[in-house]
Amino acid sequence: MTNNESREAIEQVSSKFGITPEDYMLPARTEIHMLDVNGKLHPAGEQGAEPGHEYPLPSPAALMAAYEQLVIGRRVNDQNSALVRQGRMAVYPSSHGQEACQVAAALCLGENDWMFPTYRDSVAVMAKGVAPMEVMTSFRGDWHSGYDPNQYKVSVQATPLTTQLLHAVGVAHAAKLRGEDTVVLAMCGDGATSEGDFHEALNFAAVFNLPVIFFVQNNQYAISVPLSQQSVAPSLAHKAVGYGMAGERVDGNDLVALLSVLGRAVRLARDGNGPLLVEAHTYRMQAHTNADDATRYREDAEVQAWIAKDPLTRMRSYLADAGLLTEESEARITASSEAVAKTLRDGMNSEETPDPAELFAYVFSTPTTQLTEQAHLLADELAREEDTK
Amino acid sequence: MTNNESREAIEQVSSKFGITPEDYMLPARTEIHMLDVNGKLHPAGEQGAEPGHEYPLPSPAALMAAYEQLVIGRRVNDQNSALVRQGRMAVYPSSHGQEACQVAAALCLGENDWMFPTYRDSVAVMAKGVAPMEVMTSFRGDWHSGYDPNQYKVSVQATPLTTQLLHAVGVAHAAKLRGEDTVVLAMCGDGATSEGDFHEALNFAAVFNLPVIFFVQNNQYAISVPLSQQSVAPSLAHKAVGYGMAGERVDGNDLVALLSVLGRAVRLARDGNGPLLVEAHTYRMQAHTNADDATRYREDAEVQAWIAKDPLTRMRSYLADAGLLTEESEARITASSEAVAKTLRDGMNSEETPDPAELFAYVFSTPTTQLTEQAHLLADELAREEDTK
Amino acid sequence: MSPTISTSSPANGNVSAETAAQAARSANTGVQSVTFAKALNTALADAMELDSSVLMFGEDVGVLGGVFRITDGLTKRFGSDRCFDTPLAESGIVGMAIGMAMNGMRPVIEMQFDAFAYPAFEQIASHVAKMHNRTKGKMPLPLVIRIPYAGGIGGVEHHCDSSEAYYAHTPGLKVFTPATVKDAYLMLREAIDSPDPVVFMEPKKLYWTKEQVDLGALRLAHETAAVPPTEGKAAIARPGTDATLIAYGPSVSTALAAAEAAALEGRNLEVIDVRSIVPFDDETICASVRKTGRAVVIAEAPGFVSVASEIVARVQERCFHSLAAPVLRVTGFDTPFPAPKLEKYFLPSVDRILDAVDSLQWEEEA
Amino acid sequence: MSPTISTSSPANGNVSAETAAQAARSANTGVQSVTFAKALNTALADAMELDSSVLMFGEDVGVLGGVFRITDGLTKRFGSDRCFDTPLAESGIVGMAIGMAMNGMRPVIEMQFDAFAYPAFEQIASHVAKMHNRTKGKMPLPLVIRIPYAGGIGGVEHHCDSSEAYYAHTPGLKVFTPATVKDAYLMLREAIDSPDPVVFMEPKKLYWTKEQVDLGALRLAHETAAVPPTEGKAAIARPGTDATLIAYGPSVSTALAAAEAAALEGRNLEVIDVRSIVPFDDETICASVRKTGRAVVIAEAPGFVSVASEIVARVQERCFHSLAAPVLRVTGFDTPFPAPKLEKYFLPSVDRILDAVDSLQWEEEA
Ligand SMILES: Cc1ncc(C[n+]2csc(CCOP(=O)(O)OP(=O)(O)O)c2C)c(N)n1
Ligand SMILES: Cc1ncc(C[n+]2csc(CCOP(=O)(O)OP(=O)(O)O)c2C)c(N)n1
Ligand SMILES: [Mg+2]
Ligand SMILES: [Mg+2]
Repeated sequence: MTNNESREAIEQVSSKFGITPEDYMLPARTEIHMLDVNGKLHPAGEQGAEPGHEYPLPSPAALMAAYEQLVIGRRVNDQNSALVRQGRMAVYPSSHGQEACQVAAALCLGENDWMFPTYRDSVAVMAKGVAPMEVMTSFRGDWHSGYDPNQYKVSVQATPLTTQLLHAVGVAHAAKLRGEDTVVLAMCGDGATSEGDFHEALNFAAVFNLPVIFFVQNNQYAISVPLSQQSVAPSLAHKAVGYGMAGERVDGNDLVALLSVLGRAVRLARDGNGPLLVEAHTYRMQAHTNADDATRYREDAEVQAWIAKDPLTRMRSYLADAGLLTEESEARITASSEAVAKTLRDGMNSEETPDPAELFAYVFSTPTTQLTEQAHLLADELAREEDTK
Repeated sequence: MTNNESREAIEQVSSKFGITPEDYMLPARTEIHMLDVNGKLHPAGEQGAEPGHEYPLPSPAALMAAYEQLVIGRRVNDQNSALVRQGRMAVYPSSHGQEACQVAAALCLGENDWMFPTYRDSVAVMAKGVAPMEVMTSFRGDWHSGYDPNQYKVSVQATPLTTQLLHAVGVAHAAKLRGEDTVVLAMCGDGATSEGDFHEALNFAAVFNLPVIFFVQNNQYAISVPLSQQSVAPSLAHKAVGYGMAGERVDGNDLVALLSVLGRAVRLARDGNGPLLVEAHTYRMQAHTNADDATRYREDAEVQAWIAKDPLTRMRSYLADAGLLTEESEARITASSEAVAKTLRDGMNSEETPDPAELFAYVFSTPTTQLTEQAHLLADELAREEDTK
Repeated sequence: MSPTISTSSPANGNVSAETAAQAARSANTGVQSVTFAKALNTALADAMELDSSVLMFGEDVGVLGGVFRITDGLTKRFGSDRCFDTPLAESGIVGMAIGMAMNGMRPVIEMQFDAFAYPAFEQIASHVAKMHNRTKGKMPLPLVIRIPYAGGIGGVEHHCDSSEAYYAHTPGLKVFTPATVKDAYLMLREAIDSPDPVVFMEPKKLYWTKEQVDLGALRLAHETAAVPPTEGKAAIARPGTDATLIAYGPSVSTALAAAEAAALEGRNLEVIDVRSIVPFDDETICASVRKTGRAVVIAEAPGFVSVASEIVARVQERCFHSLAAPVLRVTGFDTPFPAPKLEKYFLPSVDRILDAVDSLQWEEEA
Repeated sequence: MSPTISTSSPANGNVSAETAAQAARSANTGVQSVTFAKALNTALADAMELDSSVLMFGEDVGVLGGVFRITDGLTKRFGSDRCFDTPLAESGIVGMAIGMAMNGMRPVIEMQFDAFAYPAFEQIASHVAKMHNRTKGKMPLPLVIRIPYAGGIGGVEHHCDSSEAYYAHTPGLKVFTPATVKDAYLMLREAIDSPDPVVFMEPKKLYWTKEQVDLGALRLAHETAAVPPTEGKAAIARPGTDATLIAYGPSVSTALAAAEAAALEGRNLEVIDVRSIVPFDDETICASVRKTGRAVVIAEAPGFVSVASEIVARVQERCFHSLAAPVLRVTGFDTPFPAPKLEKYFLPSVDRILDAVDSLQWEEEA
């Protein structure tokens, strides 16, 4: 029976760690953090870890690969925001400030693992390998989604909040039924945790003991609504115990901690220990989207305070201090981020526009008689317009 | 700010009890139980209570009043099941075995407090004062609901699972905004906790710090689906911490414990400490409804094992041993339960049938032109039928 | 739960599954009295036997076999990986089915009753209907949402809604509704085979109706494509000449009864069973109306902004010059579905249909 | 949150509220250029000022004033007990509103965009629509669900649905949709006053349109009942004689533009603004069609099983003998709402309306 499998998994893993199942499921007393705001490693005893919640330092190679993506991610965010300001892109929900979460989400996964991103997670989507211009299709307003989810194992960037968590559960369930060891990482924001689908997704994943990591980027706001009006739980990670799964919270601006926490979560999930909930504390540095005016609901001082915690400067200091980041590697990384930015700019210049006939082409696998009639109506109109030109 | 109020309330109450907020919110290590299966009081140290989760014994008068309702409740359940078997009632979801929960839910509330019951909670509805025949309207198939929710402060018996918890939140919110000290008790089953509305209702109640008791009768089954396939959480009460509210679990066949746990919950809620979640462990002794065949999914042995825990015999033994229940009082109580049963039987005999014109009368406060036309069509048909008779 | 899923098709050499399959096949051989429910159950079993990616899940569909027993025996035969109960959450069921379809499965899910599909409405309208289109066909969603619907069984509130309009109005969903035992089998097989998502509306009052049917022969016919597809094809349930009754699902039998009654009065009515609401068969329906010149559309759902409205609108747009009278509707009233004792007044009845037919301005012919 | 709610009506003697009210009133005095958004905002403020049981809540409607700023300033003026943000959960918002309405309040709630009301569909269809009926009128639900809807703003997926059919098909819901600044004010006031639940559909492309309006005078007219009710009343947006264009919400302006263009070609079209979809004004609409003999129904939603279908069906049922041609529809296609760059092809256009009018078989007149 499914349920026994879930229960046993939790009991086994917690006894392996020498703690009670409840202690395993409840998050560690404080968030996990490894780098301080200056990029210095916290002493081991002050990283938030505790028995059963232990986190090793990732390898230098993993840290360097992640740093490269972090730099690219920041560049992508700022390039896209600029393109929007210039009116060359329709809309872009920036993850500026959240890039450490974005990068860790992509890099913790293996090639056959799936990711379920939201509108804000373009950087994660690219970090998992989706070609930048395919991501831009929707932000340019050409079509709702521009890449093949199957090719990249990256689902469409979800707009209806939280709905995608259930799709993630289904993908994991299908894989498990076929005996595949696919792990699925499903992303959502702090606001999205209030939707009913959040509850249903976590419960389904737990009951069917599925390898799904629910990764909440708690960036403190849902558009204008601060976390404190979204939830009064001790933390969002505390929700896990109510489903019989483990929850953990982590400094979302600390790429080292994120890689460690998500990396362990993926390993646990892949080993059959069921789903996990990871809450990352971060901050949305810019407005919700270009259409939003954040000055209406938050003080600039609050934003300024988060600049000090910027994930990029912390990581750069750490890597430089550790002797991992050299002038050459920094230059190489900058160059690769500029190359991505150029791809984005160039892509926006191409004048390709969508073909109106495509309106009818993909509603079903084969257009119905009704749709074919409607396609003819439109084609006819367009032909007459051409004629009168 | 709402949220601060919620946080402060939890901090205050937990510090009053001398425990951490987290310990206050997490349920006591075991369920609260006062009577053993033979109706003997557990020693104080073995009632499940622990610091911050302490439960006093209710007064003799309260226990006797509750016992009377318990006897009536059982009689109502069995009378209605008989009426269904005789084909005199269309459907009846019996709460046989769950009567202690039913009675405690009604009796813990004050006159101005509201109750939000489900289809299975007819006994609770009657115990809160709704006239038996008004409850029967829907089970007879006459109309969807037969009583005035405002008159009794009892909402309609909800069929779409879990939806009513949100209505309960709204009623509490409205009362709070007007400065009234109304407490609202919202009922649902174990299966219903899986619905998204459960999550949304608990979260709204917590964020707005509303006096709502969420009372889950965990009767082990949702139709054929056992609890173990519904949730793998340590308990349903553990869900509370994920909303920042307190959860507790209680023996649902132990009327003494139920009165104590729910009574305290109502007091805490009324005093501004926010919502609470109470999970009662009980058992649905009969099939889901008369349309269900429980032998398809559970062993008779399992059912038999629960007979030993019957809430009625336990309570009767306890009261008799305590010298509270005498032969006279038992006779009086039996008589009053027979009187209710007679009311139900008589009511079913009355041949009153609903007026078809009422189909159109209550869709809106005033029928629209369209509805009036349709009413005429039907009236005309019926008149012609009369003519041809 | 076993880590791998074993196809139970005989080719796979799974002995006990093979035996079960053979037993099932021989039990279904020959013309027999078969219920609508049994036809659906057999369609599910046949599809699951043929294709290990076909899964069945929902509330109480496992050991219990569903509250209407449509999934009876499937868990026993195919294992609890192939037919299983979920936690009680409809949005969860549909959402998980979406993910499974994204990852190679062909889920069939049951919503316990019509009104209990509403919690899943966002998943259905915003994802089931749109995933294929949103990804330009790269992410098709072959899944079937089975919904027992409509009244006629004395059900209580929320158990008798005719909710097909909500789905039919949502581009990207196919909407099928069988009215005969044979169609129950064939249309469900077609729905499961469809590369597109299908909302499969099962008229619950028909579950216990019977017909003489050879399910084994139907299976063979379906699998060898020896029967014409029902998708997008209405059926002429009764040929006639004087007027056309257009109905679907639970209303087809009422329409047929009305036609029988009219025949006694000398009027020869054609009855069309729409079957496939999306895609819609304009051809068959318009051919009939052009022939008869008169039409009444019959459906249980409240008439306002309903499938019946659409049929009226299409028929008058396309057949205007053939019409001797307006196209009329006999539908449920624009009220919530009533309590059991009142449903007989609400539902389209033979008399109400005959009244509508009578008012199709015959006098002008004379 | 303060434990008691203070009515901010001047009678109550709340000085600062009184001042704010006076300031608001004097700012609204006289004919001015007023946006549709401002008219809605003022309607909310006026209703809240008059009746302390009127509450406004939803996502981002508090400090931010809503993503469209329709609730701008309400929290500041009436306090965060009267206008406030909720956690992000639409079913929760509607469900809590139901409970509030059960307990003496008149909640007005905002769904942020059309497609984001779908998670609340069960609460809307199974409770908002049915509570009054279920309790034989003992538990009326005076609440308003405001839904910004439809396209024309280059919005991305899920932000442009025309979802009115779902609500209009559900008995027990009133469905209003204003198309002018004046109606935005009056109809929202009427919706809030209604003892029945109203789904109030706001065409988001109109939010920034302007008209010369005296909001103070409108308030007075509404509160002294000096204006005729809009509920169940269509408006003749443009009188004409040759054919009737029937439109609502975002399509009224397109219909008017088409009528202007047709006038240049010598055809005098009448344009009807439906305004109140439920209840529906058969009288005004049928009177027009009987007069003109021709009609085209225009709406943005996909045409299949839509409000447009209903209008066509009703008009042909009621005006059959006055019709010189079938009643035609110009609607959105039966596809999901497209990405921004394609929406111009999807939306009913002046040309498409003129094409439809041209095909109303004028030749037969000659
Ligand atoms: C079901 C649904 N309701 C409302 C919206 C509108 N909306 C888009 S983003 C957003 C806030 C989301 O906040 P959060 O989950 O914290 O994510 P963030 O934007 O901060 O990354 C809202 C309300 C939506 N997209 N889907
Ligand atoms: C939204 C919804 N989905 C499905 C159903 C059908 N249904 C009625 S009762 C029930 C089981 C409920 O189980 P539980 O919540 O444990 O309550 P119990 O019946 O055991 O008291 C189901 C699935 C429903 N009423 N509402
Ligand atoms: Mg956020
Ligand atoms: Mg139960």
